[in-house]
Amino acid sequence: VKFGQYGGQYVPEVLMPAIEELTDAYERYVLDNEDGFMDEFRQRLRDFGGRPTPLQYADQLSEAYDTAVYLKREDLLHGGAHKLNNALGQVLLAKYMGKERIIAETGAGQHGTATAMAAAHLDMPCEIYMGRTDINRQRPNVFRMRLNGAEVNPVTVGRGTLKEAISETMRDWATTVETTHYVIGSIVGPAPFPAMVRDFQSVISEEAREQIRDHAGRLPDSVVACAGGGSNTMGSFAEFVDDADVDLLAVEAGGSSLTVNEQEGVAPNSATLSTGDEGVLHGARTKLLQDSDGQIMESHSVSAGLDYAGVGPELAHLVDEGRVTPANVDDDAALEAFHRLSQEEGIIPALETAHAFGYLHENPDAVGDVTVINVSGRGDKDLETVIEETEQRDLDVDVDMSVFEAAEGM
Amino acid sequence: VKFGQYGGQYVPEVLMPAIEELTDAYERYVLDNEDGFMDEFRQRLRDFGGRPTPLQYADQLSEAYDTAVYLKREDLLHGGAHKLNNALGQVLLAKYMGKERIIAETGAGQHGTATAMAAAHLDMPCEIYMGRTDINRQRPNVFRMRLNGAEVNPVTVGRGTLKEAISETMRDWATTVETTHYVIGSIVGPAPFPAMVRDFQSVISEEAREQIRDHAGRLPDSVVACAGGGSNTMGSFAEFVDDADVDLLAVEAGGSSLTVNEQEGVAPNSATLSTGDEGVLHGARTKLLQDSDGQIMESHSVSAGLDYAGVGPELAHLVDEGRVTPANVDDDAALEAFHRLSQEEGIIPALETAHAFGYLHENPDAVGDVTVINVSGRGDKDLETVIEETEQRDLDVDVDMSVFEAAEGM
Amino acid sequence: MANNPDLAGAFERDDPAFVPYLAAGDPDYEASLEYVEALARGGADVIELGLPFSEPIAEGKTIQDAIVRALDAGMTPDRYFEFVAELDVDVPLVCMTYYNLIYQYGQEEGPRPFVEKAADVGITGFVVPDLPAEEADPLREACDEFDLDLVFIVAPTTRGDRLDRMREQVSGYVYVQARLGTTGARDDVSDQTDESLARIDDWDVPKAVGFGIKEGDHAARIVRAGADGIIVGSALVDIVAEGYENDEPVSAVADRLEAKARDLKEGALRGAQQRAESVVPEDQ
Amino acid sequence: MANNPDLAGAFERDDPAFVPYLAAGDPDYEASLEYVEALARGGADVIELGLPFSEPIAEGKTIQDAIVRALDAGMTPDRYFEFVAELDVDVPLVCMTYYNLIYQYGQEEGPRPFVEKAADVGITGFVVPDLPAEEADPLREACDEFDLDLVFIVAPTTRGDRLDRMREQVSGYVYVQARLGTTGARDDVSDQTDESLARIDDWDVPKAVGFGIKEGDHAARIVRAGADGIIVGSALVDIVAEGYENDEPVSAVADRLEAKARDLKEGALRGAQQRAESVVPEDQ
Repeated sequence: VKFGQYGGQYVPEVLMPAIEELTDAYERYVLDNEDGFMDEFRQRLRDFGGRPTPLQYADQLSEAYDTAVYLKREDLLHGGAHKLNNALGQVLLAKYMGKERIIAETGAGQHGTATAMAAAHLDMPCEIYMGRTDINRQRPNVFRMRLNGAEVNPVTVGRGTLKEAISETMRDWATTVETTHYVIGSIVGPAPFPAMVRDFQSVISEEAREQIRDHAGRLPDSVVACAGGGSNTMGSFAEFVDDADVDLLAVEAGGSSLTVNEQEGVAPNSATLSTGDEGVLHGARTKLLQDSDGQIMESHSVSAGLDYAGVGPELAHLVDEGRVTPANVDDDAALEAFHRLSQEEGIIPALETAHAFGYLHENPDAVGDVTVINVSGRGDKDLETVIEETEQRDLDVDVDMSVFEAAEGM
Repeated sequence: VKFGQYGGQYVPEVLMPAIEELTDAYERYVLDNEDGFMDEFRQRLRDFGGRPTPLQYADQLSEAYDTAVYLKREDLLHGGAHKLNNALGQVLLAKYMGKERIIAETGAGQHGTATAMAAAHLDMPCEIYMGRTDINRQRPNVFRMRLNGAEVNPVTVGRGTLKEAISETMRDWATTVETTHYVIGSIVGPAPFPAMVRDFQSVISEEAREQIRDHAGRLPDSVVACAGGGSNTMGSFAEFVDDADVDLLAVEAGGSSLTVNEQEGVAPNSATLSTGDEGVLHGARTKLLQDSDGQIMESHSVSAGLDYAGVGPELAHLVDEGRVTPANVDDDAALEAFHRLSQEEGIIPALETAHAFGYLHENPDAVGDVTVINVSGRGDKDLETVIEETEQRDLDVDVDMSVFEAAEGM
Repeated sequence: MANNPDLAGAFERDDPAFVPYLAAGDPDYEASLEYVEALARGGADVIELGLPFSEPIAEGKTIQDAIVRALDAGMTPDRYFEFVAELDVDVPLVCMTYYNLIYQYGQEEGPRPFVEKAADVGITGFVVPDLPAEEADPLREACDEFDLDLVFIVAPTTRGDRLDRMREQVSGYVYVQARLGTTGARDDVSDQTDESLARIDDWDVPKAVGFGIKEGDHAARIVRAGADGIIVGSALVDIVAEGYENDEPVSAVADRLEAKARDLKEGALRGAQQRAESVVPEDQ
Repeated sequence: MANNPDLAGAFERDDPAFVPYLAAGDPDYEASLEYVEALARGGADVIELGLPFSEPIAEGKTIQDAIVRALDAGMTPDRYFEFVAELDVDVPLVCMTYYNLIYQYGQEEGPRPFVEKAADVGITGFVVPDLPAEEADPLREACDEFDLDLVFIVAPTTRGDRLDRMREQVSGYVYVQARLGTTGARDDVSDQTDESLARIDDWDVPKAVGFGIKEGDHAARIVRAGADGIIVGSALVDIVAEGYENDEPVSAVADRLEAKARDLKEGALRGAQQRAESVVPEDQ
């Protein structure tokens, strides 16, 4: 249950029995394929989720950066992001465990929508906790969850964002733990979550590793993925970890600056792997953005999905080991990369994903001759944010939206 | 170039040479795979588009209707609908033809976004004509087209919707025909468009026919698809046309009523196959919604993508032949089916697609023991419309959105 | 095939035809009658009279707007025939419309009933912008039966086989499209006109050039280049539109139309004279 | 393992311990000092003094709000130690906080520096809600070194091996969680309490029951059921919150806290007496 000194199970006693029960189920169903769990999981991922997702050679990027750039298209997964791999796995596991109800928290709404979809598909009652502020700024995702039949519970404490929603979901779980499974959305939380979520997500690298051999005739020199909590990251890396010659690059949100404001308890970034230090949060020992007292800082990123003060313990460990190289790009670079991929490849990426492409743009020489970049999600959810943020900045690559005035003015 | 008495090439002389050139290119590249065109098309559909899309057994629907319901998941195609099959084919063909520029019209924006994506992917300049009214009510799709680098030209004539955008695109084409390809978005328009678009879309039924044999061990008793212009319809039917035992069901938008208002020139539906009669529109002889003088009527549907007064000539012919059975469901039934599929299967369908499921719900006995339903697109684009329309109606299945008030009120 | 002497006869080498276009019923039935008659007074040799169709895909914005006005004011095929019957002009009238209206008028019988009715009320020929030679046989037959002409449009892109096919079918006059695009008044005159005219130099029907002609000097330029006639639509429709928007008296608008017609007709004549004198200005 | 005589000694069979909780620094440093002292005057036998952490995942909304107020008012671990040192009470103080603060205080050295400092300022033991027995060894060791107690929470879900593991580690008292969920005052008393108490009947540390106790009668009911003490947090924090929201004078709030404490302590005593007399009311 540990990754070096990271990981563990730092949770209230009331939850420990559920964690033990989950550990047992994880070992039996996921690791040992008891009752054909993994077979059913893979089949549903294929038929319902749309796996395998393609590995695409990117014509324009490859030419621009003079390196063979392959895109792992998780944006094509049902729901529009890699999130379903995990949500479907956990909801199915909950069903095998005889649980009657699913809860989850969500920030930007991606994990919530994936969980709601999986729960509808598997006919499980589902409740999603979401901060009041996030509900109001992520309306389409709230619509989607409600349409899929999930209850969405507004969390009004504090700033009304992800942190508060996590605490509230923990509270629900502490109360309903006997009948309810809490679907954690990333490779974070107490063991066995980090390992289990990684296992559900590692289908990404499992496919990509085979596909790149088909396409390029060899393994890549590098795999690049954005990193928030780290589930798409570990999913992209997992099967390459033992391939010592493949560089694993985890690109975090550099936000507006790497400098923290200790006084205000604010880190204007989410670069946990690059700048954080060890601590205990949400059930696991890992790298954190915290002040010198150990209070968790408010992280910031233009991308809501990367905006988290912690990171998966396994990634923290792999960084310490030197196996994974942390990097970060700032908000501006991510926005430019968003526009670049949209214009040049016809793929509108999630803002999270755009960070990986921002890294490629800034470090084309660091990725070798053949690189695989995980397109972790599509950007439809980010349109309003991108338009707004782009207007406020002076970017090298952008787009103007005067068509709306033209349509009104004429 | 004809389907029975339907089809033909009713276009201004200035465009005829381009139509002949396109016919030649269609025959050489598409039909004869010259220069490996079809190989490249299929490869790009796979790697960029995400083909094959899965055929999924629908657990809940199958149980509810006591028939094996299989879903062909075109909603998982890049861009969120079957539209890319055609757009990618035509933009690639334009490239093979040495054209330098792409134009297209769009109503709800789905064809426009697919074309913009394909053009970005293939590095072709692209301009999309879109009615002023549509621009303002389909903002996210306008964002997407602009982000993909396409120009969006507002059309301010008349009501500022699809009809006007088509005329305006024809005008552009008439002026720039020597260097420009007009990507028509459905199996409509002058020959060779209806046959060519069908051929690009028939990958749907090609895959589905093989997949259903794998899944069910036999051909289906029926294939059900919604029908507007008819491209997803013919795409779903094409490879089954010769299987005489497979019923082909084309579900049109019944709108609010099948009764037309001749005085106002308004048909409160888009049920062309069910209620239209023969005429000539946008380059082809086909079934139309027209008044007794031959003026085209305003069609109506809650689903913008079905809202068209014409239909593909091949479908008109197959209906006359008795090979395709036309049907229709009204706005209410489509909305209920939208909610039902979202809640019970975890798939939020396009409102167009929902019509096919409305038909299933109303006629579970008509589809036989095994049916394939084409999920032509995803419904993210329809969220606002559905919420709004649902609130105004008294539906049997719906969902309440009071979470927003709860989030504000607390 | 039919070759109505009235129509071809309107084009003479030293008196090139001025062929104006207006949409019947724009902006309303009564005013439109006045306007068409004003064109005749202004020197029209043939008049192309548009029967408005709801989807005018070959028209530019100007004529599209005219069509919308006419439809809104209640123009229909039957009203159109009344309109033609009521018109007090003594020049040949060509009906310009889209094929669906012709086709639909006869219901199951195809274009014949429409053509019969048109002949009955005094129409001399047809221009159908969405009916290329390939699809024209049924209409051509009906025209032959009732001795009406069927005018085809030769575009700058029309070459080779297409020209031959059209040459076989055309009668009355050939409509030479001066440039790529749709109808609409423009400020320049295209070189494409010269090329198009050259391509059909040896055809034995009169050649009328349209698309973009705005004033007398354009007309002269076109005729000098070899045209037997000029077709002007948008520049005239602009006057109707302006009058409608400014709520001008019908008679004032009619006067301006007549004056404009005169300017264009005079331009055409000037061109013919210059051509006869082989006076070719420097800028050519 | 450490077993501080002060702490275990506060629980007596005929004088069950009343263990109130407040977040240090809520709503500000000075007021909070007054409030804690008021609890002591009201009869507290042990005080659980919360050191606020920014992510209090085990707390209900009431205590979470208290923590936010305390953090906003500037509470930090160092201020907390000052606070403890400055407090004028003569009952044992238990520090209730989350593990990250304990761990981070020592930077690379683990929990030892925090524990050392806590012992230095007069803390008697710890309750760490996010530190289950499995992860507790380093803290347990440090506590042993400085002779401090480490209290564990037994939840209604805690059974079998888990109980054994905890029994080995616990000292001072065991915190019996009365129901599923997080902290928070409620109107009922759960049957789960009885079951939980039965499961640890033979443990030799005092059993203090918490979660949801709101008033004297609840306290009595719990003690009758076999508890050696009662832990009350949210019902007291509610008084602090109300005073803060209504801008009441500190002394008035302190008086109400003292009165509430007295009611709870008396309830506990009443329960002990009833238990001694084996007077079990009908409704049980």
